[in-house]
Amino acid sequence: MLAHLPVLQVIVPLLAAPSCIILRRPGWVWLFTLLVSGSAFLISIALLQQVMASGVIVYELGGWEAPWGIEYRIDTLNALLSLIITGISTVVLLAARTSIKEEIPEDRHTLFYVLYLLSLAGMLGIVTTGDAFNVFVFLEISSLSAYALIALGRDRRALWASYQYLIMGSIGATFILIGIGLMYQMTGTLNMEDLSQRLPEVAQTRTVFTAFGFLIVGICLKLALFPLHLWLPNAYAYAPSIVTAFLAASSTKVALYLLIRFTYSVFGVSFSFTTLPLQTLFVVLGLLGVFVASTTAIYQKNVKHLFAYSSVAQIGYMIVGYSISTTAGLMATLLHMFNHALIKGALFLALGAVFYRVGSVHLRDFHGLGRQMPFTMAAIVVGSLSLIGVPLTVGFVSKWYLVLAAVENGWWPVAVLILLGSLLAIVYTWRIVEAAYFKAPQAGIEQVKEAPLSYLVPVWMLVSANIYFGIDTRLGVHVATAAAQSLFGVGP
Amino acid sequence: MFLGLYNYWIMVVLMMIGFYIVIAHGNLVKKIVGLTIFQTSVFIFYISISNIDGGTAPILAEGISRYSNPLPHVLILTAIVVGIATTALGLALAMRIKEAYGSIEEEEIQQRDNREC
Amino acid sequence: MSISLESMLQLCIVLPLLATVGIVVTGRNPNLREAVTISTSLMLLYFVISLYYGLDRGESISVQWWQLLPGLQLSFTIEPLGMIFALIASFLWLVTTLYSIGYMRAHNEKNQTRFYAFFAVAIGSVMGIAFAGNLFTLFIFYEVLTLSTYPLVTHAGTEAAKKGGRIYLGILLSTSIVFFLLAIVSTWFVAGTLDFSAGGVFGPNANTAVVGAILVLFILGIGKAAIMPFHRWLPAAMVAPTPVSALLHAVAVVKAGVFTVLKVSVLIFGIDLLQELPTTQALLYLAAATVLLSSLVAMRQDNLKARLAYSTVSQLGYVTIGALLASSSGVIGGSMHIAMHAFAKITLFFCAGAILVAAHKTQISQMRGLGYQMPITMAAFFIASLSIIGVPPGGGTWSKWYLLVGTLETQQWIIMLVLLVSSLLNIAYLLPIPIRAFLPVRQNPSARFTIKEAPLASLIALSITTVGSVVLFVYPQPLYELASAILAKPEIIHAQ
Amino acid sequence: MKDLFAVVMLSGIYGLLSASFFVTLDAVDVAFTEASVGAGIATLLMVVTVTMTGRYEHTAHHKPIWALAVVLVTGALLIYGTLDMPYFGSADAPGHLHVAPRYINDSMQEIGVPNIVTAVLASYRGYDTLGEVVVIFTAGVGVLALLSVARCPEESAEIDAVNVSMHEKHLILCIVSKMLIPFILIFALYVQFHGDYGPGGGFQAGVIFAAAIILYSMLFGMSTARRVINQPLVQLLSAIGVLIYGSVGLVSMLNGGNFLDYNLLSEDPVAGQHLGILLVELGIGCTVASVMVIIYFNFGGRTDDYMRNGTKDA
Repeated sequence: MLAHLPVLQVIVPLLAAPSCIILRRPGWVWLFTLLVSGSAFLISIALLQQVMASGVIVYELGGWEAPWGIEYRIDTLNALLSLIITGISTVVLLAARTSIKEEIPEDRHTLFYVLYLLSLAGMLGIVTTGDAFNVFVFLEISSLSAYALIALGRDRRALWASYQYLIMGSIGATFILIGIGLMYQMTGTLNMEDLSQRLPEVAQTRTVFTAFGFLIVGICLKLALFPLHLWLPNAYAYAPSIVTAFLAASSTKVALYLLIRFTYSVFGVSFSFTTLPLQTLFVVLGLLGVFVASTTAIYQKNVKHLFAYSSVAQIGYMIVGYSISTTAGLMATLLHMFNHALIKGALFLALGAVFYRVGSVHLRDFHGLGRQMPFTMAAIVVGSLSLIGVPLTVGFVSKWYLVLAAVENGWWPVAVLILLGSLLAIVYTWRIVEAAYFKAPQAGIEQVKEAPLSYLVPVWMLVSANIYFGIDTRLGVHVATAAAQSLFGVGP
Repeated sequence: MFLGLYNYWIMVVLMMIGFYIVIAHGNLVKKIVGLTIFQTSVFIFYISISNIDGGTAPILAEGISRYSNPLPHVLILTAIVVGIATTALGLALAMRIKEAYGSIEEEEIQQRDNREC
Repeated sequence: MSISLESMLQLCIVLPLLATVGIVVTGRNPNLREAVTISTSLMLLYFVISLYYGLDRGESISVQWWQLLPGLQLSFTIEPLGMIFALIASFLWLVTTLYSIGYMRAHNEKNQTRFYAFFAVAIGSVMGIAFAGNLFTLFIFYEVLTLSTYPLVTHAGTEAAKKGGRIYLGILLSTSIVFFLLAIVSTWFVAGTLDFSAGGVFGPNANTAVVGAILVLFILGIGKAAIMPFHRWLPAAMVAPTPVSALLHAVAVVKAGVFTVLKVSVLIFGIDLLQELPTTQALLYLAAATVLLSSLVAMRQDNLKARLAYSTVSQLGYVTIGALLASSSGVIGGSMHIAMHAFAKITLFFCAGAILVAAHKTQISQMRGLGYQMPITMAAFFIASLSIIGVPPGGGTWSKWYLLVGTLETQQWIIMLVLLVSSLLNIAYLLPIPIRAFLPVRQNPSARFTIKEAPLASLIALSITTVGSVVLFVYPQPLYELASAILAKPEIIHAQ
Repeated sequence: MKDLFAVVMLSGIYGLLSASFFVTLDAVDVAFTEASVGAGIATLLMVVTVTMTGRYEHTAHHKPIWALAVVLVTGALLIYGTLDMPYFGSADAPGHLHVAPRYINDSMQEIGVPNIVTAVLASYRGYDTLGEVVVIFTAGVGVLALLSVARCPEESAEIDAVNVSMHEKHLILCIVSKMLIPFILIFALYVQFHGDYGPGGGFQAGVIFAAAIILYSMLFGMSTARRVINQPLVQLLSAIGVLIYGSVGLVSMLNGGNFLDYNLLSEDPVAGQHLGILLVELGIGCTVASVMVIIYFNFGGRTDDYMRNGTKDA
């Protein structure tokens, strides 16, 4: 059975989804979903160990060897990604039962879990497959379910946000489709490994350039890279809290994974970064993203909006590290990917708890929460510190490596800008802290109780993960380094 | 050479028409229509990749040696399904928006939201 | 007690954090809570002193914790400079606790539990800074100190407190993240190590331009040293209750700043390299400017605490100068000045607090004749002022003396001039206060008996510190030995 | 063009045209699908939507300049990309030389299905198809989550009234199509099981099957149709379809092969392939048909409600 782990990883949630329809009873469905996600998590841990121990795992679906059939190809990067996704989803699910009771009508609960599982399966499918077209299919699974999940939000603006996301996402997907088609036309294969061997022959053709361009643009749409980020804030702000926590922690990471996979593995570093001015472009976009988004975040009234914009900024950091295109830079990016998932998961989940009690995440409704919901607010404070990058939190670790990578590459100004960017983070997070601890609660708003345990437990699981991996960084650093090296063709 | 490429160009034009409708038009249903046109054109592009002069439909039969490339067909079968799925979801959203906002024009929806905030 | 010195060293850092837990648990019962605090500080003092004797016996004490990042270990080493800082901090924590018990109760402040808890955390991080074995460890505790003092500064929870806290956190965090962190990263990149080691970590053939730039980053980045233009946080933090100000100005924060400056310049750069760096001179003048300007500003403050704050800024300038003079006497003077200024300044703040509690006066102009109602306080104030100015019987005499010698050694005539002038300025802005306090009062005598002396606990505390600064004058030997050991005994300082 | 109805109709025509174009390009299966979907279902759904959202587009004064710019840039890039493409229809294009030949030459021995497309779809790239089915399923669930309405009896009675009257109006139409529906169903089954030999397969079959039911519900009214086919059952079917597909994979896994390795479904690999494909196609058909029905019913139901409420409000 161990040999089947790669595919089980994906099909367990994939097939669990329809089974939920048969189960029907929301309570059972929740438990079932939790179990499924948990087992997926265990599988991903096992896979990670396997990969670290014995290198790349290949699994031929239908027993047809690639490139004729579809193969799953798992190296350290894939394993890391699926670890992040499954881990976050499991923790978030713990709170789901409580949360959606408030936010989603009763008759939709089962459907909610079905969609949740589908989107989980879709993401896992993307990060494990080694076939370009298969990526597209699973991309659609995850996107479609994501649209539906977002649209379940209570506010009617959720519908509009979801619609915009749908249009943007579909355009992105179609672009990717075009890119894949062009690549196929020039190489006659869809398998990534195979592509990476056959592309160099035709690398100088204009068609391949076009294919590359379309892929990048399409992926960046999904990634919400700075100029293309407009769909993200509303989608995060009006989706149900659980969905926000899950997507914010995972979906953009998946897009980033695709970007890394295609540029580094399929097209190859030399093509991606030397024959095109991609490096400069991405550094500029990344830094612009950091500053514009952070500044926008400062002026947000809705805290979910605020953190959504900060997500865009964090993507900027990752892109900067990515475009340094050294092992160190890539490693910093992967590390930040992992850490940011923890940070944003914790923050958005805590916001969910606030929403559960207060019924709003508007900044003015945070007044006095410091006393009323001490544990939740403490979680938000720790999360914010981690976001800023204070020592003993994960945020510091990734920032350290990011700056180090920039300095090693001789990009002093970039290093300075990265650090300046985190100052903006201080500003926007501290607005929340001050609102919660220094403002008296508004008149006419009754006292609220501390969030229920079903919320506090997962929130603090994530928060303590923030601290733990900030203090004991071996795992994260080790894996990220291994993954980065493997992408540069050194080591496993 | 142009003879060899012209119908690619036609497809490009078709795609761009669809693409234009998607991003330029304010009406939600029209956007979806644009999207379908965009995607369908991409499908045509794929299929024309697969075509071979003198080839026949890829269904094995006696005395035929030249078949057009089946792989893109398969891909497009999948892609069409994805397309209809997206369309259905998009339209459903449009309906809900109509219910919630009483309109499916981008500007009006934006205005209503701004008034809320 | 038979505890190995290593475990004592670790206890010094862990103990206050444990105390925090204890304080939070016993928060319901003030007496118990303060008992916990006092006993902890006593134990801490005991440990530090026994460590001091260990160091005196010439044992090298160091502890390795786990690796935070590959190659970057949390490690602690005891060396004389750190020992000076640790001694001061642990001793003054005890005293401050005494004082604040009196103060907080007399002032019946809110959230005293939170106050004592974060106070303990702050001390813990101070110990971490004092004994840090490498720059990385130091930086981490430096940040922890900043964050743990933020709730203390904003203790009042008022709008003013919020503003003050903003400036405090804003300046300290931004300088440390942008400049200090960058400096550390570049050091790590250039030198390949962050361990403190005698004579510096940069090899002989280090590019002086780059290293000079790094020095600038360090001096600007260590915002706690309050070198202009990054001194604004100190006056801003005046919104805090007086014991906190005492903690900030005498014990923990600013001392951590100048201590870091000294440590970096001696053990990262090494004084020999420091002399060659192109930027040292400029920074020296910057420090000098800080000394003069802040003294001038201090003269124009009528609010007592504000005046003391600016005087602190200028006094910190002294230490930085001592470090940047890059001569043995300069370093000795600087490190001694940490101690001297600590005792003197904490006394002054205690007095200010006592006046506030007893007489509810904050403005200097109102303190005319106060000396008759609060003789002890005012006397203490007078002696402490002398120490700051640097005349007998104040301990400050010695430190300033060595600083002057340092300027002589390095022929920094301008700096020498600055030191002398600023001493005059000190006289100008400090002495008038006690003098006016002892002037005969003309207005209605009824006021006289309304005001009593400050609460007993506070009085004890401030007299202890006063005595302390006098003792340091008559018996500076141990301190001097420690200070001179900083450069003399490198084999203790070698880092793992 | 402001009349959305016309717009929708035109897009439907575009679908038909492209379908016929596919035929000329020898892509019969695709043509079949496109005709049934692009021209059929999609248009139908759009029409339903338009009936609800209003037929005429308001004169929206958007500024299409930037959009035009984006489009032109993209188009230019694409044109630029075509310049190095192998010519249209050239047999030696790399696309035809690497992977495809094996499908054409060996599929007969390996799978024993004349329709190569079916072979590739269901076996070589069977996993993609599983994904495809899940996509459809997702769409179904999504639509349910968005539109499903719990209705109470007296409302449906009300609709009946409407429908019955309509029923009487178009008597002939009803009779004719009543006769038609069984044939459509049979045709669907034919397509379902003949997919191995000629064009067709689970997907097309599913759509046609759904079309029959939709036709029925059009004639005899949403609620009548609902009484004939109850929603939960359909939802169950849609799930079961996916599960059939998945379990085929799991079984082959239990038999010691990889996921979806049909060879191990029976002693003789080719027979195994046959069996596998048959089952898989069944799953596809099941899911597709039921999802189509779900989507249509919910669209229709939602529209009815909206209309009725609208009239009530008015």
